[in-house]
Amino acid sequence: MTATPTRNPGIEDTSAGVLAVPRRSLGQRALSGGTVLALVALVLFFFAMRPDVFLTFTNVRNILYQVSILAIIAVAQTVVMVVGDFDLSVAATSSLSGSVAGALLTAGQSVTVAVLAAVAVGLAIGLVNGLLVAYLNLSAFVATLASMTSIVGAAYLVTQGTTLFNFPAGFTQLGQGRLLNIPMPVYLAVLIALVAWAVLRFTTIGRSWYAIGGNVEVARLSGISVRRSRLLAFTVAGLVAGIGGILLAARLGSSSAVQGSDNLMFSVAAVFLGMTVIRSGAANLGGTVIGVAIIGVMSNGLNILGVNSYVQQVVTGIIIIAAVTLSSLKTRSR
Amino acid sequence: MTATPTRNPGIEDTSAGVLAVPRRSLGQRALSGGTVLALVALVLFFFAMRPDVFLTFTNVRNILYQVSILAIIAVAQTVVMVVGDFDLSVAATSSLSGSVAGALLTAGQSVTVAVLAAVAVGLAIGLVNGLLVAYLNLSAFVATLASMTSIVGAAYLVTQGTTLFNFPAGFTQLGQGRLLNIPMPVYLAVLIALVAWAVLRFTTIGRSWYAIGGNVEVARLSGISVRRSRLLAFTVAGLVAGIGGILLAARLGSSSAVQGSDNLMFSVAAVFLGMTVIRSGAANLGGTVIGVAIIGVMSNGLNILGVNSYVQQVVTGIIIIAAVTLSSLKTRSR
Amino acid sequence: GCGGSSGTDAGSGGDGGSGKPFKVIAFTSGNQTPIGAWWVKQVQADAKANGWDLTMIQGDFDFQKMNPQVESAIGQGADAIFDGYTDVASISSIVTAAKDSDIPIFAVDAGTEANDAFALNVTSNQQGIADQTVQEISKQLGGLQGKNVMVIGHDPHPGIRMRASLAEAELKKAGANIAGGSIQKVKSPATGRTEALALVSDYLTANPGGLDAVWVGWDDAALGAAQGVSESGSKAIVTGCDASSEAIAAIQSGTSPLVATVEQPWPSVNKTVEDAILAYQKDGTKPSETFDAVDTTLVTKDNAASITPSDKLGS
Amino acid sequence: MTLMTEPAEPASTTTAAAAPAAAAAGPFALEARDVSKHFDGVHALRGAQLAVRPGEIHALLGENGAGKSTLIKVVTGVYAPDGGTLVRDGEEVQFTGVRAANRAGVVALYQELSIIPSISVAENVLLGEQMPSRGGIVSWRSMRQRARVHLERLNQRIPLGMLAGELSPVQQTMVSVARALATDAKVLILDEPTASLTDTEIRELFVVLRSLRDEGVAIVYVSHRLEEVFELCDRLTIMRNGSHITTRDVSASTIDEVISTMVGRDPGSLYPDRGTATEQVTISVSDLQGRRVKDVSFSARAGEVLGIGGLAGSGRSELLRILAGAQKQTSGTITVAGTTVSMRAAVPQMLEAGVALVPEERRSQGVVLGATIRDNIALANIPTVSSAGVVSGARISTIVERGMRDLQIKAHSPRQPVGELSGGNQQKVVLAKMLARRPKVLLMDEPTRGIDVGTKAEIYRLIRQLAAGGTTVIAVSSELPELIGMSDRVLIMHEGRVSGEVDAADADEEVLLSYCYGKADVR
Ligand SMILES: Nc1ncnc2c1ncn2[C@@H]1O[C@H](COP(=O)(O)OP(=O)(O)OP(=O)(O)O)[C@@H](O)[C@H]1O
Ligand SMILES: Nc1ncnc2c1ncn2[C@@H]1O[C@H](COP(=O)(O)OP(=O)(O)OP(=O)(O)O)[C@@H](O)[C@H]1O
Ligand SMILES: O[C@@H]1[C@H](O)[C@H](O)CO[C@H]1O
Ligand SMILES: [Mg+2]
Ligand SMILES: [Mg+2]
Repeated sequence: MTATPTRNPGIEDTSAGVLAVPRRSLGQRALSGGTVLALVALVLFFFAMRPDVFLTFTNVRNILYQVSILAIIAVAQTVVMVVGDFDLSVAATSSLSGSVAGALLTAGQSVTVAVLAAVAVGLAIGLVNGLLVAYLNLSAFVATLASMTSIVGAAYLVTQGTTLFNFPAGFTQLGQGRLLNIPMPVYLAVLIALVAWAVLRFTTIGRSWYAIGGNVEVARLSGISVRRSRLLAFTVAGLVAGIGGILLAARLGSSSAVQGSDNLMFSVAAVFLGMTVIRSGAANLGGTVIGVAIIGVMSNGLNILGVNSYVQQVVTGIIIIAAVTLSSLKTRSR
Repeated sequence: MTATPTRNPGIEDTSAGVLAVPRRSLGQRALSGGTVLALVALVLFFFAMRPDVFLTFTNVRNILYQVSILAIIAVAQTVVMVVGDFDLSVAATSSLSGSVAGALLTAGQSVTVAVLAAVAVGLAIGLVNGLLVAYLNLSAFVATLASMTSIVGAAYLVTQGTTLFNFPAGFTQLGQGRLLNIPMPVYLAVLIALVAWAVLRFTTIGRSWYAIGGNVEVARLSGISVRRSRLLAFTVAGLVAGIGGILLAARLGSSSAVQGSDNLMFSVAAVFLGMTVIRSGAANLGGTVIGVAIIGVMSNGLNILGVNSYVQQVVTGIIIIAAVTLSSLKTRSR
Repeated sequence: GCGGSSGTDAGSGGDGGSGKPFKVIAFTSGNQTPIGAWWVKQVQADAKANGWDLTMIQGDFDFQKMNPQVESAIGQGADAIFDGYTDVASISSIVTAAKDSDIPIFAVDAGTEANDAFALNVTSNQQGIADQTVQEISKQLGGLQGKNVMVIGHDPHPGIRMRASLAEAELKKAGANIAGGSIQKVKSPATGRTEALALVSDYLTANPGGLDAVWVGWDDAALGAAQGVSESGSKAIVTGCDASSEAIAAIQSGTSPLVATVEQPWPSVNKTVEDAILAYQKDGTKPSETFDAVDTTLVTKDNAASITPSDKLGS
Repeated sequence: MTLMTEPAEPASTTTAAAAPAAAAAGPFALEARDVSKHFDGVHALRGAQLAVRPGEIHALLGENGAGKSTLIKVVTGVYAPDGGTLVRDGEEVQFTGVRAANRAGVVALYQELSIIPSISVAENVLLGEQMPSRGGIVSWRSMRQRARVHLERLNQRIPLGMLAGELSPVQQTMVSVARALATDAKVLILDEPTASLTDTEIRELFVVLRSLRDEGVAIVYVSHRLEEVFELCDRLTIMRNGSHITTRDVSASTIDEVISTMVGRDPGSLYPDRGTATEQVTISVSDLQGRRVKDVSFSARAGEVLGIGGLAGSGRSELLRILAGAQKQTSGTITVAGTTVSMRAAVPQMLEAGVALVPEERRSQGVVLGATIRDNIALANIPTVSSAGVVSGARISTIVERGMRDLQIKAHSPRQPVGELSGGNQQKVVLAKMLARRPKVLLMDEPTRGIDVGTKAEIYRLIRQLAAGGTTVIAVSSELPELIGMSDRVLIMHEGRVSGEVDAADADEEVLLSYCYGKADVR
């Protein structure tokens, strides 16, 4: 689309154009870690409030357990956002994958079959999203908004609107089992994040994603297969979201059509928080992990302080704004 | 921000960047009305299926009534998207405004006070969003995602999580009264859309919004006060969303924190559908109205056909994709 | 008579002379919940048996979409309106339209208190639910004095909201401490299970051994709370409400902290309301009481096997 | 038949027998025969031809809009041609995309498209297939090594880990040149690589291009700077209106002849006669400070054309941006027509005061590419075409019609998107937009960058006309002949300060150059 505005809903580029390269002083460099500072500040604050609880092994494990599935979904979102797109269907995909796994288990299929089928569902959805965006040139926003709608509908059909449960231990162990007293999803989240980080950093496809996210046109004219790469990014996101959905079902021992729907907003927020961590302002895995940590620490900390959940919600928004503002100060210029 | 990726999560610019201006043949020009065709096709289809019902006065009025508030929220979204931003908080703002009106009415305040306060709430939220985006340079996506979170929390606080109802007739008439057998919200939606259309088309601020949406840097160097204009766009969006929320409360005779929350997704979908209507691919009011109509016709038609609601949801996503694909064919190029 | 819009006195609801079938508009906002889905099917079947001309409108909790549909159906005339599980607060505009057209609304579980919106609203007895669950907790803990009990509610649902505050009051009266000082609120039903899980886990981390029981307003969240309790290694017990099959299975397992839930007799409630509609169809009589709250059954390990789960109602 | 001058190995440093003259007889490395391409009614190419031999530098010339860039995109697979054939080393080929062309050894550096701002310099140099990898795994180490080699070849010492977006415009261009050089292309096409380079970098580039030529690479070189063409190239092809006009040896041509062939008429003298400035000072600046600009003071009079020169990064653009209100000054005063403007004045206030800027980067700062000519011109004139906040369509039409007529903007209609116009016409749109504000002081940053000689001459004439009408024109240029030719007086900047001032009438390039390097008066 040529006539598309070159501006960027979603990413600010307010006042500085090609020429106004921001100078960076030492002080400003420090601030570019603003998001990290925000995380540290949150940790210190909650630690100061409840030194006896907040940084104990149990509570840290708690936080990790609580954010592990969000972290996986956020990895999926990061990959797509590196390419400069969005995937609004990640949470829905994870629900559908979890529902499919649940339905197959309920129908007496083996854990292996259920898991493989659920992974395949995630992959297929990612592929469809990728085709819509990369080959039919739909805006990622519209395409994944629409597919999200359909996917939720499909999940209702699969679960018949109920909550499926009573899964074999072989399945629920994936979400509830422990190794060295740490729950499995934590390991899996770390593993998936590490793999994604390595792929983004060290593989040609990862670097192509970054190039495309930086400027599609230059990437294309440099001989990068833009379509194939974008297709792959969405496919990977679908796959990873599917895995997240399986783990969520295993973790809760149940699956339903709307389970984990808040992972969409939180995953986007985490990636955005993470984008402020690095200089280029691009989506990046390290940043996403920090974003996820901020969200996890905030919600756990507020729970521990016993803050009313409505007030918590108000505060959550304010903290996100504060964190991003803190780190965006560095790029302010007239 | 120089190092910001120039690509645009949310708005496709898939194959044609700065250089690749798409070729346009006559056939393709006709297709540029693809979204309109999709609407016509939907209408014809439902009419063919239920000729006795679909195009009756009652049903058309019904559709109009059903989409009137969505149309108002979509106007708010259009204004912000013209500037090249997003407002994820529109639906939440409307809920909060409606909740504030409801709470004041419940507390025995007059209709005037309640309405004015609710309008002021919408305005204030828009102002805050605008300040965050235009003056603190936050990405619109993050800023409004965060403010949405806080606003919903505030709405829960205002309503104490319940559904408020039992409003005086003077208030509910705003939403339920009729003139010439047509409900008030329909008139108000038409009025608001017309005013917004005129503002976008004929006023200096409207032109400035389009200029900024086209290219901020060019706009700024052309003497447009980018910050003030963006601030104003968000403020207007907040105000309009607030009005939408009041009407929704009046229309339903109740208000709650999550009332009308699906207006967010649908408003974005409507604007995106509308963007495919015109050549430049920019957000535009005429297009938005068509987008809203597609959504309204689709949901009413599927209901009339008695399609199972899960299946409806699946079909809705597919129809949105089909509509956008149809019209995006025009911009495909190698 | 063929409905208020034609000006006929609705009091003569009987289908005596006109020969037209009795027209009923039924609606529910909760058709995506298992109980809502059951109700839709049940009413459709019963309508067929009763020879009603039924218009069924389903709303997915989207009142902006549902209300105009119901109202426009009302505009086209009907003899009676049948509300399934949709709270009076959310249907003010429907109530107004029905009043204007002089068509009575009969309702299943559409509000926790008597009001003049309905010719009849039958729901379950929230006080009873609170009594049964709190007593069960008391029984299992050997008294409530000084015990720490968390109460988890969900304000948007009037039933849950009411039973949660009744339970809280009762617990306090019996000398229990309310963990966290007041009712803990789950925000979204979609994420109720994870929210409750985090609430309980985090509370137990901050206050190790700080819970003797968790009272939860509905089963989905109760299952999350139970998971939080067991993962934290706490000995606390959990109660829920709704008698979902998953909750019943947990109770039967004997290994879950979930020890009790409550069955609400929806099939009989629905039957009562349909009977009232039939009576109105026959000769225009309306029920003398507009509100009834029926008794519920506490489900524990002892009787769990004999209870039909609420999500398996039609099957 | 493709054997003869095919260079041995890409990496080889053999000085093949391919001296320019020897190459003159060989077969073609790449041929485009009778290519046509149209865009929605615009016939960008009809009967275009291009044939380059290994071991030659072949200039592709033509006015703005002649079709050079389009032809380049056709031969590199970006566009599928409507008709015609491509022949690579004697074999007919069809490229399905850039990748296919690159694999066949045909690589282009496209016009005005350079880098990916959010990734590192090293990656920008080795983007795409060049990225060193094994089994899909990238080797960062060899990437840095190779990127360093390619940049050093251009004498560029740029930290490889820096984000390309943080480089100066010149450095960004050099990075993209390095990328084109990194491809081991057999046919290397450069579309206006020097448009935003200064002399030093141009020298470096030429050295490399010559050595590639000597290795047997076929090079296609597009530029509007004809001096360069005559210095560098062996043969040239001239296009006009999408068609091939002529191909011949450079040694058998003269600049004047080339110009008249390009334009299809006699362009007349490039620079119009100077005028006489009045005594009335329109703008004066004292002790201006910015990020890079230091202690700048000067004044300019009505009817005067003040040229500003300097090396890349010397602060010229920043000075203009400050004067236009587009960037903050940290201290100093600006007086326009006798009134001192506020330190806080931004673009709207400066426009109001009578100062207008035609910025440096046309496509990102000058025009909204997706918007129509009409909307672009209206942009800067919103306050003057509206009353009580309501815009008058009629008044817009008036200024648009006047602007398109006065500047002779070539387009089907005012409703044509600016992105579809050639560079020169885009620049005229920017001018039209600003001139409609009737500025007292017109600031122009590199006003003829990427613009053909014919249009250049038009722009110089326009500048003179404006000056004759009492406007003060302050123009930044990196081309010394242009600076001297178009100005009445020239200021040279060095590291943010004014390092010299000369009367253009008796300026000489050497003196200006020494000021550019910060040397005191050499005379
Ligand atoms: N994508 C496109 N869509 C429509 N018209 C185009 C497109 N690209 C080029 N044109 C038109 O084709 C003609 C040739 O343009 P081209 O860019 O090839 O010229 P050029 O010789 O490279 O000019 P310049 O020296 O200004 O770069 C011009 O009339 C231009 O407006
Ligand atoms: N090496 C650099 N590092 C960071 N920013 C730079 C650098 N060089 C230039 N810039 C920025 O680019 C802008 C243009 O710089 P300046 O005004 O000095 O350029 P100029 O003299 O017009 O030269 P040119 O535009 O040809 O590069 C300024 O805003 C400046 O901050
Ligand atoms: O109160 C009831 C039950 O708790 C169940 O959730 C179904 O609908 C509600 O109204
Ligand atoms: Mg060109
Ligand atoms: Mg410059």
